[in-house]
Amino acid sequence: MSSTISTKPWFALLSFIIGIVVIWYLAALLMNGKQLINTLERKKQDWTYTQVASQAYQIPRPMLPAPHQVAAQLNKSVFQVAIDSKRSLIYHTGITLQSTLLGFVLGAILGILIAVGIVHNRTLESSLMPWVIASQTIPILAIAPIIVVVLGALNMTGVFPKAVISMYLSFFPVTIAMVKGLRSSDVMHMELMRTYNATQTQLFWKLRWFSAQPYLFSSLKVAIAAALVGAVVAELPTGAQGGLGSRLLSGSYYGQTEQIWAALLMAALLGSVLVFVVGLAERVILSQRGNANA
Amino acid sequence: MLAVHESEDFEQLNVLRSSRRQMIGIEDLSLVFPSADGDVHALSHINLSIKQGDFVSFIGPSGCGKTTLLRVIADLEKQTEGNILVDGTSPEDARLNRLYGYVFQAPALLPWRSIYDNCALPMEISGRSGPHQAEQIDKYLKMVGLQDFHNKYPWQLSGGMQQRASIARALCIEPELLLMDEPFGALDEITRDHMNMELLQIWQQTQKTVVFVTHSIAEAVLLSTHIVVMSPRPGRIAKIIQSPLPRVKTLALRDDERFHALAGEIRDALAQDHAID
Amino acid sequence: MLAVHESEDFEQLNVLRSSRRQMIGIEDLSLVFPSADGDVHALSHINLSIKQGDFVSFIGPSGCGKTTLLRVIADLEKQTEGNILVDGTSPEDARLNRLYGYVFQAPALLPWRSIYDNCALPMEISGRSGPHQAEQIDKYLKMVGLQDFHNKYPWQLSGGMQQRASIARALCIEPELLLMDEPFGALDEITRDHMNMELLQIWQQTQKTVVFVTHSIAEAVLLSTHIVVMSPRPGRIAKIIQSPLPRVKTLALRDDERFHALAGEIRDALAQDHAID
Amino acid sequence: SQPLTLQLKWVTQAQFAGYYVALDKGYYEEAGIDLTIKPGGPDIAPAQVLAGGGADVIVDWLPSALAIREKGLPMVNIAQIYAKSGLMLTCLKSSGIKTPQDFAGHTLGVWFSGNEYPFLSWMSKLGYDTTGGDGVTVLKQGFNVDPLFQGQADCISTMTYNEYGQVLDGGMSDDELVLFKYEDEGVATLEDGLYVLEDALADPAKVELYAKFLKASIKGWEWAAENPQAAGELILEYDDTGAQTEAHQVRMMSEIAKLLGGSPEGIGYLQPEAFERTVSVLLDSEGTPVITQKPEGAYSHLVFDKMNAL
Amino acid sequence: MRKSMLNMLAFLVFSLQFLLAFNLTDGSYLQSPSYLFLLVAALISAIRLMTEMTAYVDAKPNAGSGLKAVVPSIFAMMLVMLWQSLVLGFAVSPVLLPSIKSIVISFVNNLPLLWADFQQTYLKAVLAGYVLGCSSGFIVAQLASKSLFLRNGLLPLGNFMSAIPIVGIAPIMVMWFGFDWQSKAAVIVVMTFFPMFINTLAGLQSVDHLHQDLLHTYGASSNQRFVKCQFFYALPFVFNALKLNSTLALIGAIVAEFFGTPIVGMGFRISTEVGRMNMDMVWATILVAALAGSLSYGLLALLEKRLLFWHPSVR
Ligand SMILES: Nc1ncnc2c1ncn2[C@@H]1O[C@H](COP(=O)(O)OP(=O)(O)OP(=O)(O)O)[C@@H](O)[C@H]1O
Ligand SMILES: Nc1ncnc2c1ncn2[C@@H]1O[C@H](COP(=O)(O)OP(=O)(O)OP(=O)(O)O)[C@@H](O)[C@H]1O
Ligand SMILES: Cc1ncc(C[n+]2csc(CCO)c2C)c(N)n1
Ligand SMILES: [Mg+2]
Ligand SMILES: [Mg+2]
Repeated sequence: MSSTISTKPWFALLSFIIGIVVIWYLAALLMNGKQLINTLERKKQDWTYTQVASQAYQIPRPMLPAPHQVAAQLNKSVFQVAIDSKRSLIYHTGITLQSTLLGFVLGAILGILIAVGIVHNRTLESSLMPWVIASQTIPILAIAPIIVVVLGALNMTGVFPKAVISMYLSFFPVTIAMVKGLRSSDVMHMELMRTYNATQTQLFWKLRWFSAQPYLFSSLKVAIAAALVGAVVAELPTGAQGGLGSRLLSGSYYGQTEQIWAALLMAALLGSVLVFVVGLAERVILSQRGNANA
Repeated sequence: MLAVHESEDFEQLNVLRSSRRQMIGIEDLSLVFPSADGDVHALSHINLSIKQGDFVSFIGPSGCGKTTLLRVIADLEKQTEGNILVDGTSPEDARLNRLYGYVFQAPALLPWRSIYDNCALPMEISGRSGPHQAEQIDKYLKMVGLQDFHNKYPWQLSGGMQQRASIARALCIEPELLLMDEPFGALDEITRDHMNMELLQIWQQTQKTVVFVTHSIAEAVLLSTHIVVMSPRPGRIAKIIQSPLPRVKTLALRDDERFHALAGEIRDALAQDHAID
Repeated sequence: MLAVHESEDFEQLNVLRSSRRQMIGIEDLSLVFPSADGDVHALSHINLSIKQGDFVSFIGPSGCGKTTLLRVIADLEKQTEGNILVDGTSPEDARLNRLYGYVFQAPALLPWRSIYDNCALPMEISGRSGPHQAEQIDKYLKMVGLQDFHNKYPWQLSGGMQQRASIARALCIEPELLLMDEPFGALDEITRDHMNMELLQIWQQTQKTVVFVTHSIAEAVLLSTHIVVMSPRPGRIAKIIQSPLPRVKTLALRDDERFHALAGEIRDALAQDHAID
Repeated sequence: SQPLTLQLKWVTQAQFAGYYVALDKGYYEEAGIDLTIKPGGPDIAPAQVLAGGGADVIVDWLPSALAIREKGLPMVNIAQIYAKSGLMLTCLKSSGIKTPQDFAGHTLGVWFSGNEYPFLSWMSKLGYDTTGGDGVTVLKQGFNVDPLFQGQADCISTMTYNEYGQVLDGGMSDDELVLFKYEDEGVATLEDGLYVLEDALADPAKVELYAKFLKASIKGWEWAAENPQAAGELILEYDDTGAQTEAHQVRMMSEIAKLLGGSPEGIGYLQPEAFERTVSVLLDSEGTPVITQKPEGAYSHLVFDKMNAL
Repeated sequence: MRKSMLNMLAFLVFSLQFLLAFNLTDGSYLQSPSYLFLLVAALISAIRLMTEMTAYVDAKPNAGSGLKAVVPSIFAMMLVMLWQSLVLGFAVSPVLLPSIKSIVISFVNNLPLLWADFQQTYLKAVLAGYVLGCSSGFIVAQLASKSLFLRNGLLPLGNFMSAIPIVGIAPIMVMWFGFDWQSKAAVIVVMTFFPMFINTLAGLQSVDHLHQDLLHTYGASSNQRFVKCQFFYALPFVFNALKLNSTLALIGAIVAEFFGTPIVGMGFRISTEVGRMNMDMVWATILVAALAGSLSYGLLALLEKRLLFWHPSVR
């Protein structure tokens, strides 16, 4: 294979980013321009296209802030203020990160435990499994306030209620994948263990646990992204106590579109980093066990 | 004629082996796999007695129930009718006592364990991983020609090498009874010859009992004390042939008259009621 | 001695087949698989000429490059050095002209298609699924003994039956050139014998060219006009043996003197630089 | 000092300046109260927090408090901080709306989540069907004033002290807009008041605690009303989201000062006439009245009187 | 004999407590905690019944789906019983958690309203968004499977985008696409696109080397490769995404309605009734959502079973 520049991952990504930025500028011009024209017409002022084009990237409440506006906002709230200041996006990212991580860990543990139960106990399998699925059809934002209030009534405040909501979203992919993974052991290997008269525990630790690992890791990547979404959602009903979610909301109250976009990008960035870290852990751990695909 | 031959066989066997204890006794055993479009009679009225120290080969066309019969002995499958005793107990007790070692048709190595660790697995599980575990594993890996591959992972080995590793794994625990399902199917002839001789040597030295499934008539003749010819639909025993060859064998035997005669006899038995389907 | 023998062979071949056109011509072909821990020299300086109508078997220990060489011919792999012509064109053109049929080492049936539909696949793809498609498929499924299994799915068949289905699939399109990679490895001896005879018959009747990989010396002797013995590390041709047996063969040939002599010659060639690894 | 938790109805902003000033200046501390302020938000129903025991005192609006009381949660108004309503409907002049009679066929943005009661009463008083048909089209307005800018609604709900300012900041001027204040339309209802659970009032110790709390809060409110600039700046300190701007909070504080006082009894006294007026607005609505009967014991002057006696 | 007696007893205890749960007076458990023993006994009974039923159903290899639904049903009844008993027995405020009974009553009384909400949210927003999101994800994945360039660019971006929380996207979509169902559909498109894209791509690339080679020897065109082979390999993955997306889409629509809607829709209902403290109505709507979600999941699972009859996971 000739390794021309166009087969390089970075080249493709860069082209896409450039493409997106260009489209973004165009869309901003169109959307904000239309809004600007409406405003001017309402004020019964004359306008020209050049005038609109030149002002589209400066209007006060843009429908779509231009990339450089968002970048400026990001720069301002990340680099221009002290990290522990409430105006620092890093500070809010930290708050969200806390409940994300706690929720992720709780969710992963819960997910694994449920899966282990389902795989080892037929009663649990037939009774619990349909309800695990049904649980995910309940809109979390609807019951998030209730969870927060009930936990608050039980004197649990701070990160914990938020982590519980994260956990609710993140346990599901882990359970589903782990059930599949724990069952994915080769029939032949299962029988091999049977000829050795292995106990359930030996079967689990010497076989099932390993065949489940690839499933576990790919589901952990989904779960940590879900945990982040949960943490952000949970910041709405816990009151504006900081975090990317409340940045999103307050940005929304006060019509600070740039702030919304900055928080959004930050959340996506945080999510990507978290997924990347899980992927890294996956590669290290799977390569230790000599995985062919690592 | 077949009936006569069979009964002759049985008599002979009884005389010959009266001094040794029975390792496997199967009486009128049948096994039916229920299935949506009609039951499959995988085994039908099997009678078989295998004495300690025998080397018995099962041979027969694809789908005649060789694997199934081996699996019944190993307590991986339960008969629908009839009785079976393994070393005087039920197959389940034999399994729980870790009486036998089983070599599957495919290598069945755990991909996350090195070759060495794969061999150590049965010992770990039975809690027998004492100090001489390493010695034992070394010995058998060397026997199958894998002494330089201790730390490789299964997927770094060719199919034939994997199969040999799985044989070493079964041998390591030195079981009383070896159940082997086409263990050498994936090997080229030269390697196969080598493995045959090694297996014969182990068997001669240790007086183990071996039950062996193969597709190769030559292999069956070379290795076995008794050859069980099976036929399909329903899976049953067509003929049991006792080998006239000496227990101590060499590859040179292949040019022996008796070798060819025996091979011919097996081929004939196989050809009877064999139809391609 | 080997060198002498080889050159002799070549001369003979040239004389014998001068009238027929060359189907495959390979000149000083090498193939290296780059890999993290050292390159693998799968094929090294291969020279080979196969005439139209030949039946050529590749034999050699596991890992010697038989499959790789067949894959180069089929344009599934590209050589790193050297030249190859298939029917006078590049392997790619030959493939695009649907010149050959390939039988893989494993059955490679599509699980969502019935046996019949699996056989219809190559015709569908080449747009040749005309009115006599059904006839054609019927004919070859019958030949491999699967006439009653048209509507079954691959996973409802035993391994050997699947392999036969895949052979029927390759035969259906009646290609000029048949490339077969251990097609009968999964079959028992009787079925194998039967398939061998069927294959011989097709070959004799239609004057196809067949390139055939096998592990079985007997099979190679029985089927081939030429036997290519390969050896590993690096993968190369150790010897090319022309068969002294007649083109029209029967199973009885197996008791022929010449059969045994040829088999012995091949075994010796194989034993040379074979070591258990 | 005794712990006490206050649940706000909305996010930290000058709307609640009094409590933050009192907290910051140590008024609660002086009164022996260790106060925790929980900010609210669109997803927080203060009454639910009160019922769940997450707060002792909540800030809520009277209409939703009365509706919830009818649902069976016995909450009682112990003090009315805002004497006047700041709610209004802000319309685009370009939509052709000049009077409430012009609403027909137009799209109006309304806040729900318990804030919709005064609006529904008003519409039913005007005789508009709010469920479509030939009445008005109602939108559940989000958190902000965007629908007005993007032409998705002809009128939107605004608070004099908050969203209206944002409309102006967004580039609209007074002369492009038509305002309908609920106060002027005779459909004003009482807004921010302090509520507790009924049974707490049976405990004299609690009443005393609330009285001390109320006293400190009112002191805070008075300070805030006098020092809008400083109060606005102070709010920024307490805003955990770091999103507010000083200018907006200062303006909010000055607007809120206009809603606070008025009664001779001072900030915090619930005028029974004002209460009755709210009740009648709510009862008035035909079809689906917000409350079905005159509420009993929905407010109490116990705490206010106790405060004056301190 | 003793076993069936025990089972009978368990059934009786469970039924008794189940009926009792709906007739408890408020705060019974606070007044006389000894009632709690019956509750515990009923829980143990339910677990026993489920264990026995599982064993029974397992023993019947071709049990009908009706029989298979028994165990989950007992589990559901156990939850209902527990909820109802605890809410009534401990006199939990209806503002916090309504009783099952009141949820069912308001569900029945408000059927027309709930139906209208269901139409708005499910039949308009969810279906439109789901179909659009899933099909575009599938198509783009097909393009990407052919182009390394697209893959290299889209995969990292896909990861990045799927980490954006919906609560952030929803207000923007409402701003762009208006208050009606279109903006909800847009949110769903964004939410469902990448799971479908990533899954389909993985599926298209999961084609067995052997089958790839086989089609190569036939000189198949890239379209033939897709139609005859890749598509089938992708199907199991596609169904995974379809099932995952079916729950995501519903949640997405409901959450998006929190950020602005016309005054109809399940999300609107939930947020409005929470404000009004009509928790029974809130839970009735949640019930509709759970029913719709589970039903569509179940239907997809059924369809999957039909179409993937040949796949090892099904047969
Ligand atoms: N789990 C099963 N369910 C249904 N039928 C089965 C099952 N296992 C085996 N069979 C059937 O039982 C028969 C015997 O199978 P078995 O695997 O024992 O054959 P075999 O002699 O080992 O063949 P081969 O030489 O191909 O390994 C076959 O017809 C097969 O189709
Ligand atoms: N894709 C590949 N990458 C790296 N090495 C390869 C690859 N394919 C084959 N090889 C190596 O090339 C050599 C020849 O392999 P090949 O499959 O041609 O052997 P073979 O003669 O067909 O063996 P067998 O009898 O086991 O089928 C082997 O050493 C193998 O490990
Ligand atoms: C969902 C929602 N509800 C209400 C408001 C408006 N709001 C802002 S402050 C305030 C007063 C509360 O005491 C109100 C009603 C909103 N923006 N979004
Ligand atoms: Mg078998
Ligand atoms: Mg090969």
